[in-house]
Amino acid sequence: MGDFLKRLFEGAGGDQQASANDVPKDPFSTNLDDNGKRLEELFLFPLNDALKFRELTTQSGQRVKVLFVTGAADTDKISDYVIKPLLNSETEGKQGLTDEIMNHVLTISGTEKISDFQAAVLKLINGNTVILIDGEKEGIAVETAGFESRQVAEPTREIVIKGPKNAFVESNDINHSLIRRQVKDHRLVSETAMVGVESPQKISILYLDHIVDRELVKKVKDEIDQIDKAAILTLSELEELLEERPYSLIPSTLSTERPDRAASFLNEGHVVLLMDNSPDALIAPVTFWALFHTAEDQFLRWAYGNFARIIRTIALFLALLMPAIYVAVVTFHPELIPTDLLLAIAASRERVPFPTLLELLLMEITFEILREAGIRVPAPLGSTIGIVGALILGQAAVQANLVSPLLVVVIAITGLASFAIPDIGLSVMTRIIRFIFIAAAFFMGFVGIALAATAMLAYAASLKSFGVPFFAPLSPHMPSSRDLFLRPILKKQWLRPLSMRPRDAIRAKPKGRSGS
Amino acid sequence: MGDFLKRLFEGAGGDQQASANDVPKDPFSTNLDDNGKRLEELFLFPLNDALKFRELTTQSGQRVKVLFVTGAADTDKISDYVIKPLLNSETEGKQGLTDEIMNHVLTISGTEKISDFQAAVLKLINGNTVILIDGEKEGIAVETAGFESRQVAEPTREIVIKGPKNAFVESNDINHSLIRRQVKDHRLVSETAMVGVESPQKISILYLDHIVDRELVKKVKDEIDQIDKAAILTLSELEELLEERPYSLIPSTLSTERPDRAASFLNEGHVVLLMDNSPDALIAPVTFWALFHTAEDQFLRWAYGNFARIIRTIALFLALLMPAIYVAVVTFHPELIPTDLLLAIAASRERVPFPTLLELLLMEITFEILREAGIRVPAPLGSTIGIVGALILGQAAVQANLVSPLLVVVIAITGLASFAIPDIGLSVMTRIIRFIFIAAAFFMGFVGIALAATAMLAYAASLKSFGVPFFAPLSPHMPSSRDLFLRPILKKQWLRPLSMRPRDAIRAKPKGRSGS
Amino acid sequence: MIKVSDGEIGSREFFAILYVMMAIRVTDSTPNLLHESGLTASWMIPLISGVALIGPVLLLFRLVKKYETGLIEITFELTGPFFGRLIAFLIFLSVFSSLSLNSRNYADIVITMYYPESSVLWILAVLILGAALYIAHRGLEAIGRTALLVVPLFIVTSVCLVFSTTNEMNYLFLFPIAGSGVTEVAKGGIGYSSLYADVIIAGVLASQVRTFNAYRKASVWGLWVSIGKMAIFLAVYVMVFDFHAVRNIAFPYHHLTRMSMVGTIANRMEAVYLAFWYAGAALHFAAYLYISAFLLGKVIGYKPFKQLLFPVAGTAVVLGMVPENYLEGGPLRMALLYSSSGMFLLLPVVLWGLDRMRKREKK
Amino acid sequence: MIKVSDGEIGSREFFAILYVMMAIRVTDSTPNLLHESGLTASWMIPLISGVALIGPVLLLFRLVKKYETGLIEITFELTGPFFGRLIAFLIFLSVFSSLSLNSRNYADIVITMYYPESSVLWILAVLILGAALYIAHRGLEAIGRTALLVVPLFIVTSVCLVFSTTNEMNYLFLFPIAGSGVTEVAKGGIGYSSLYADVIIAGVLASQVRTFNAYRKASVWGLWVSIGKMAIFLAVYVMVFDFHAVRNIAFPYHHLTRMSMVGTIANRMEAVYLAFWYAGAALHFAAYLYISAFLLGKVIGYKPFKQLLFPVAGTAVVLGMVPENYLEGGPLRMALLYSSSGMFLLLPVVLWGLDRMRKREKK
Repeated sequence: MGDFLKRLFEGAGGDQQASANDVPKDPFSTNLDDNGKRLEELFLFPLNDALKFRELTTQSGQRVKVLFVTGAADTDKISDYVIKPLLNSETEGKQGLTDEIMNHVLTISGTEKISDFQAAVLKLINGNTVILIDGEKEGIAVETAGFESRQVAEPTREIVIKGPKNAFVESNDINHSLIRRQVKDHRLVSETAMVGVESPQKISILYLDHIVDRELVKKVKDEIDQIDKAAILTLSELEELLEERPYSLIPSTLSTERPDRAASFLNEGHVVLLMDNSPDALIAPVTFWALFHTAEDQFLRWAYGNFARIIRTIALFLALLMPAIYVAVVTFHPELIPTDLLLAIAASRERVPFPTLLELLLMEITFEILREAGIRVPAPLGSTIGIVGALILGQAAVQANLVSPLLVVVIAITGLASFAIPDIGLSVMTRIIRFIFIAAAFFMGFVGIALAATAMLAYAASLKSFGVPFFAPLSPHMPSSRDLFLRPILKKQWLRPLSMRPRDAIRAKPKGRSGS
Repeated sequence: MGDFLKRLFEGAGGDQQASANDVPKDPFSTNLDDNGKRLEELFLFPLNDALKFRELTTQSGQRVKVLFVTGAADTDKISDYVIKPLLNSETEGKQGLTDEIMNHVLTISGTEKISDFQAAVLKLINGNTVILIDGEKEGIAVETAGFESRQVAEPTREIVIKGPKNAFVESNDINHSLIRRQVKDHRLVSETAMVGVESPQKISILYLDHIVDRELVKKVKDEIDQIDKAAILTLSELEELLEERPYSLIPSTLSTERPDRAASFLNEGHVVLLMDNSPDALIAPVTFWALFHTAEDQFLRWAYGNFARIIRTIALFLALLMPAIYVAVVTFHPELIPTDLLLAIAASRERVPFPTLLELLLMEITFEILREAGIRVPAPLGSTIGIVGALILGQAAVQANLVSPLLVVVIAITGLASFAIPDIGLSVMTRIIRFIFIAAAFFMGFVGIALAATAMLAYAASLKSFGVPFFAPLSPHMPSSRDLFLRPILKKQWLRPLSMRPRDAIRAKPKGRSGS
Repeated sequence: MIKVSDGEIGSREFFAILYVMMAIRVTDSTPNLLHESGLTASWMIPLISGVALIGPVLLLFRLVKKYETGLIEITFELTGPFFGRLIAFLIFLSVFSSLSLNSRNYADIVITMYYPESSVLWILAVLILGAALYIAHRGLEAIGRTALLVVPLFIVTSVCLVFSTTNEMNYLFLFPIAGSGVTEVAKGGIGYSSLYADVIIAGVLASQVRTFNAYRKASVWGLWVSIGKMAIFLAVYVMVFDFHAVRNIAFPYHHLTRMSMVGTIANRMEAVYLAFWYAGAALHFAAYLYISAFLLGKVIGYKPFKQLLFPVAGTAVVLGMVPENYLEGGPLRMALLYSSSGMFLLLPVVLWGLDRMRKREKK
Repeated sequence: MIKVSDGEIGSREFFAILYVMMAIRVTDSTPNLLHESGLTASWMIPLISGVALIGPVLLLFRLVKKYETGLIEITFELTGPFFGRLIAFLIFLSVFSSLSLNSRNYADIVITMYYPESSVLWILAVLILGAALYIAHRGLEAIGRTALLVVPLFIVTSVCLVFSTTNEMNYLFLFPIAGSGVTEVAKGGIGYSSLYADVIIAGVLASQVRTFNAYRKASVWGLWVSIGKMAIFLAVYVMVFDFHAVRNIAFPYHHLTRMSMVGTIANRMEAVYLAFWYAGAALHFAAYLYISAFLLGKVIGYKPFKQLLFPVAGTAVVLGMVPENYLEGGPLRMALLYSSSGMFLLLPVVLWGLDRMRKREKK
């Protein structure tokens, strides 16, 4: 803390360039060259070759400067819609030349008047073109942003067999478009906020105004306002900064790369955040169900989707508890196992020199390395991983008397089950909590598991993400479409949005509701 | 050396065409045809059909030549923004015709005045169009570069599950744009330097002016200036030429294919180099942490990211030391192993005819071949590798009494662990150093490992990459965001750039700092 | 539809809290007390207790509806600060002594039945109250929500247990139907009605329930489900073990779990029941701990009562450890139950009377 | 934020260098010397040494602060070139002889404890001084940074060792608390204070530390951490082995590592401790080697003193091999320690006195 204060004060005394937010809000002068020079200084010209400018004279002899940042602006657009019309324009040297050019000359769709350097810098770094006119105190910002971006492609994380197959990309505009295509509703609000003290980035906050809980939107916006960081590059950073409990294992936002999923969250009253550079949308708040469900559940028939959910529920429990139960049973409750199996286990464990816990941890850590290796390894080496993995988790390790065969099976099932958990967050959480359960089982057997599970459940149940309880609407119970562990058929999932609006006059009396 | 001198002198005395840098800086003459002829000669016309030119006459009868290089320039742009306006222009034969055309006629965004042949050649080979006007001593270079390039695609080497998914491509402009999209800061300086004596290529040096240590930028620029090579085609060549210790195992630059990673390095005060034709960015300086961290660590939640880091740290140690420890334990310190396991090892080793070291080296080398084969083999044959690999590293080898099963497991875990190391450089380094440790362990057991480790650590710790120590900011300790083995939450990673600026007035006094 | 939580608890959560407070009694030594006094007719005792509670509970509902607040606030309002504090203190004593005795009792059960090494007694008591402390510390919402998540599991477990032991039952063991005689049974029913006084105690939380209707609904359901479960299990114990044996079985529930068979898959399933039971116990103690601290806060006029959780839990562990073994605790429990029964049956009546008097005075 | 290094060392690195210079003494035969003179109260000796060093160290700080340079430069400044060289040579002798004796001692330890084949003695001595030579050759920054990377590991190892042997300890062995008597202990404390004279020797590097504050902070921490570690280990040795036995144990640290147990996983962990200890020894010698060469360079007025590293290391190996066995080295070490103690305690005092005189002359 002292360190921080020290840095703060020492830093305050420094003599340095202003960040974009600190660029003085000085108004433009009427002298075109002064304005140009000032902007050049702000962009560190000539050291920095990013700022380009083109001077031109209109037909009527008016001097005009067109400024833009390479890489940020689309030069074709500038040539076609800015320079060409300007060169051909015949403006008379009268008052309101800026308006004249904006309204009469430019053939581009987005134009805006700016009058100070801060606005000019912000516009320029966001890819706009700034037009400065000699003798005028105002300039024009033209929307010519032309950042390079990937094409819309298929999702890589949330894969479905059946259903829409486009994913968000790194461009905020394209992502907006993908969502608008899904939610054709005029009440889909898209607000813009800026984050990042030094290098501000735009964030879009989307919600359906007639469905969302206003308080939720307020909470999200408040959180965003409180962020105080120099530069935020991606949505994941924003995710962590929005987080109420950054150290907790349970996330309070969810990121999805599927526009259809984002749209369905919007329809359920969630808030969606979009940001440039991030091929995903941030959903707030998050509930357990959002983490547990996949996009595909809704695309498949009722029975198929629910079958998948049941399998997934089993997988979740196996991934969480399987090794802990193994430890508890072997150490404290051997009576649970049929005698034949018990004898087999004892025989196989006889030759293993390590205690059960160590054996288990060895295997678990190896498995985690295997998983990490699988992600990091370049694609061509993928097949090698398979061989190596099979050795450790297979016959060789058993023959070397390092592990007992039963344990190999336990670890394999656990690992497999954790792969079946859809969300990365939920999956990593499961893997970390598994170690807690193993420790609890090692110390107290089933009693330990039960106490740890209850405490963790209480923790999760008491969590709120932006005010919404983690297990809502199951616990606390709220009227909902009942899309929880299993999903009802779509006809029954219809819940009239009005009836839920907390700001709805009729239902607003808190004591008047049944509350059940 | 002698060779070099010979070439140097021969080159100087030789009778050959001048390279682009050696084209005489002769000014243009006022005669359009002379200028045209001269340029034709420089481009070996008519032998070489690369240089195209188009002669035209404006409405007012002014003769103009438009020159460009096929493949380098975009002909559509030339037609639209150069030839069409020129044909329609009505210029009066007055003074400053060049300015007139530049400011009044051309509708393209980037124009520049040139006045000698060297500039003209450089502009032409970089895809610009040169406009020569009869009677004028100056020409105009117009930015019409239209090199073909790949679309922005997903990264193949630094794969993340969550986070931005665009990668650099071979076009410098697109790469610039990708970085500008991430770092929206007007103080992002992009300087241009030329390398290659014969065929100069542009290199962009990017840094954030308010964060970077000026001395670092100076060092990098000095290194680039000292490069003396005929032609540099890719960034990897530049990487080796910039290298201070080309024979060392430890790199002094890092290349990344992810714009978001490059951006976050920029924000930490590194310098980023971009070059045409290279789908990656070169980061200088590099520290151990840059090699050890992955992009994903920051995208995941605090707990998840650190979980991955812990696993990766374990993997790094396993990959480095596992075989060496095996050799040391089996040869010198059998008392470390539980008696049961010891007996099992002895029993399994009984039938293996080779000494431990040879057995280990056999397996290690086989594994390295497997890895190399895995990369080189064409994709359709990938599955074959799997089968073959499983034979050698598996049951078959054990049954043939070539290796003991425990060793197979040791090698497999080591191999697996080395796959989990994110950076290629770090991974190869680990694999090579592993052999040193095996040798040390074979000769002196743990004492050998300890001495080798200390010496190597001292070597790594004393290294500097562009003046920055390899383990900074851990050792030497510097104020930092503490993102080392584990990362703190983002809120705590906030380090005001001001406070770190070595050129900051208050902090500049070297004796005034606590230095701790 | 997602919405921001208002911090109050709904009827299902309140029902779940009442369930974990009362229904878990079938698993400890309570059935022994009832068997002792009701013999083969012990299963009627809870039903009679329920009948005895109808009056007081209805009066309590009236009061809560009228004053729109919790039991303690009503008491303070009607009896003045001194008697209010006294009554709150008496309720606290009853809740706290039950907490303390039971925490020891439950640790004893685990040791007797599962881990026959007495050295872990302290650890077990500390662990369970530690878990309860943590849950209680997360607040009433956390208790309610967690209970709501696990209560369905408990109900399923109970049903499984009953079904998996049907083979061992003999309904003839239930006769003579009147057991120790109608008078005895009725006396027992009224005397042990404080076993279900939790429904009145939980009235102190009424102001934190979202609506009065939710409170009433949850109380009624909580009461009859708990009573029903107790009645069924009492009958099952007698049917399985016969009532002569059951009197000598310290913890019939846990002996019953040992008889639970799931085909030929596993020899004995008791460890699974143990886990669920212990999870339930943690929640049970969490609710008790929360109410104890809440009451103590009211008695000493200390608003941030959550800070009292830790001292209360600590004292409970220490006091629970005082008896040499769990048998010493038995008579204590019986005395406690009888004396508190009277109090809880009378409290709503008295309060209602005071309320009537007041109304008349006003006129 | 990345920045270019300025070539100086910070307080943490300097602390790490002091730690590897001093703290490793607990692992060689130093404890035997102290046990011999302090008996059961040997753990007090380092503390007394520390007290004895307070004065000289403070005076040294004053001088360093005033002259803003290293100890040798100050000596040259105050005593003139001849005496300056003489003093530098005396310090060099003390450092070099310690280097030479210890390199043999450490090789002996490895052979006695781990590789009982005496043929590798030469190899070991050459190897460890070779590694130290390499590290020292990379410069003071390399020593400091490497030490900073590994010192946390050494501290963790030490703590692990102490904790893993707690079962074997008997605190009664520490009595009689006064050991060989107060006078004896105090005499020993002052006599052996040169064990921590490294803190004064390291003053020759003061000019290479970034700031005076960093130098002072690192010196103070380095001194007390090393002294604390020695005191704790001396007490642990006595508690584990009893002092009668400990006098006959040549290398108590290594016997202690043989007793370290980590549950049932591994029989004996000594090889792991061996590795860490040897890594520490290599750094220890690297620091000593660097300082020796630095001092020798000052004595003979040879600027590129790094070229002296190799001859110094070679001579150290050869001289270390002269005694037949490590027991012969013992009396030599004791004589060395006693004589150098006097020198190091007096040096700062003398320098300070000269400084005062000068000041007065100027007036």
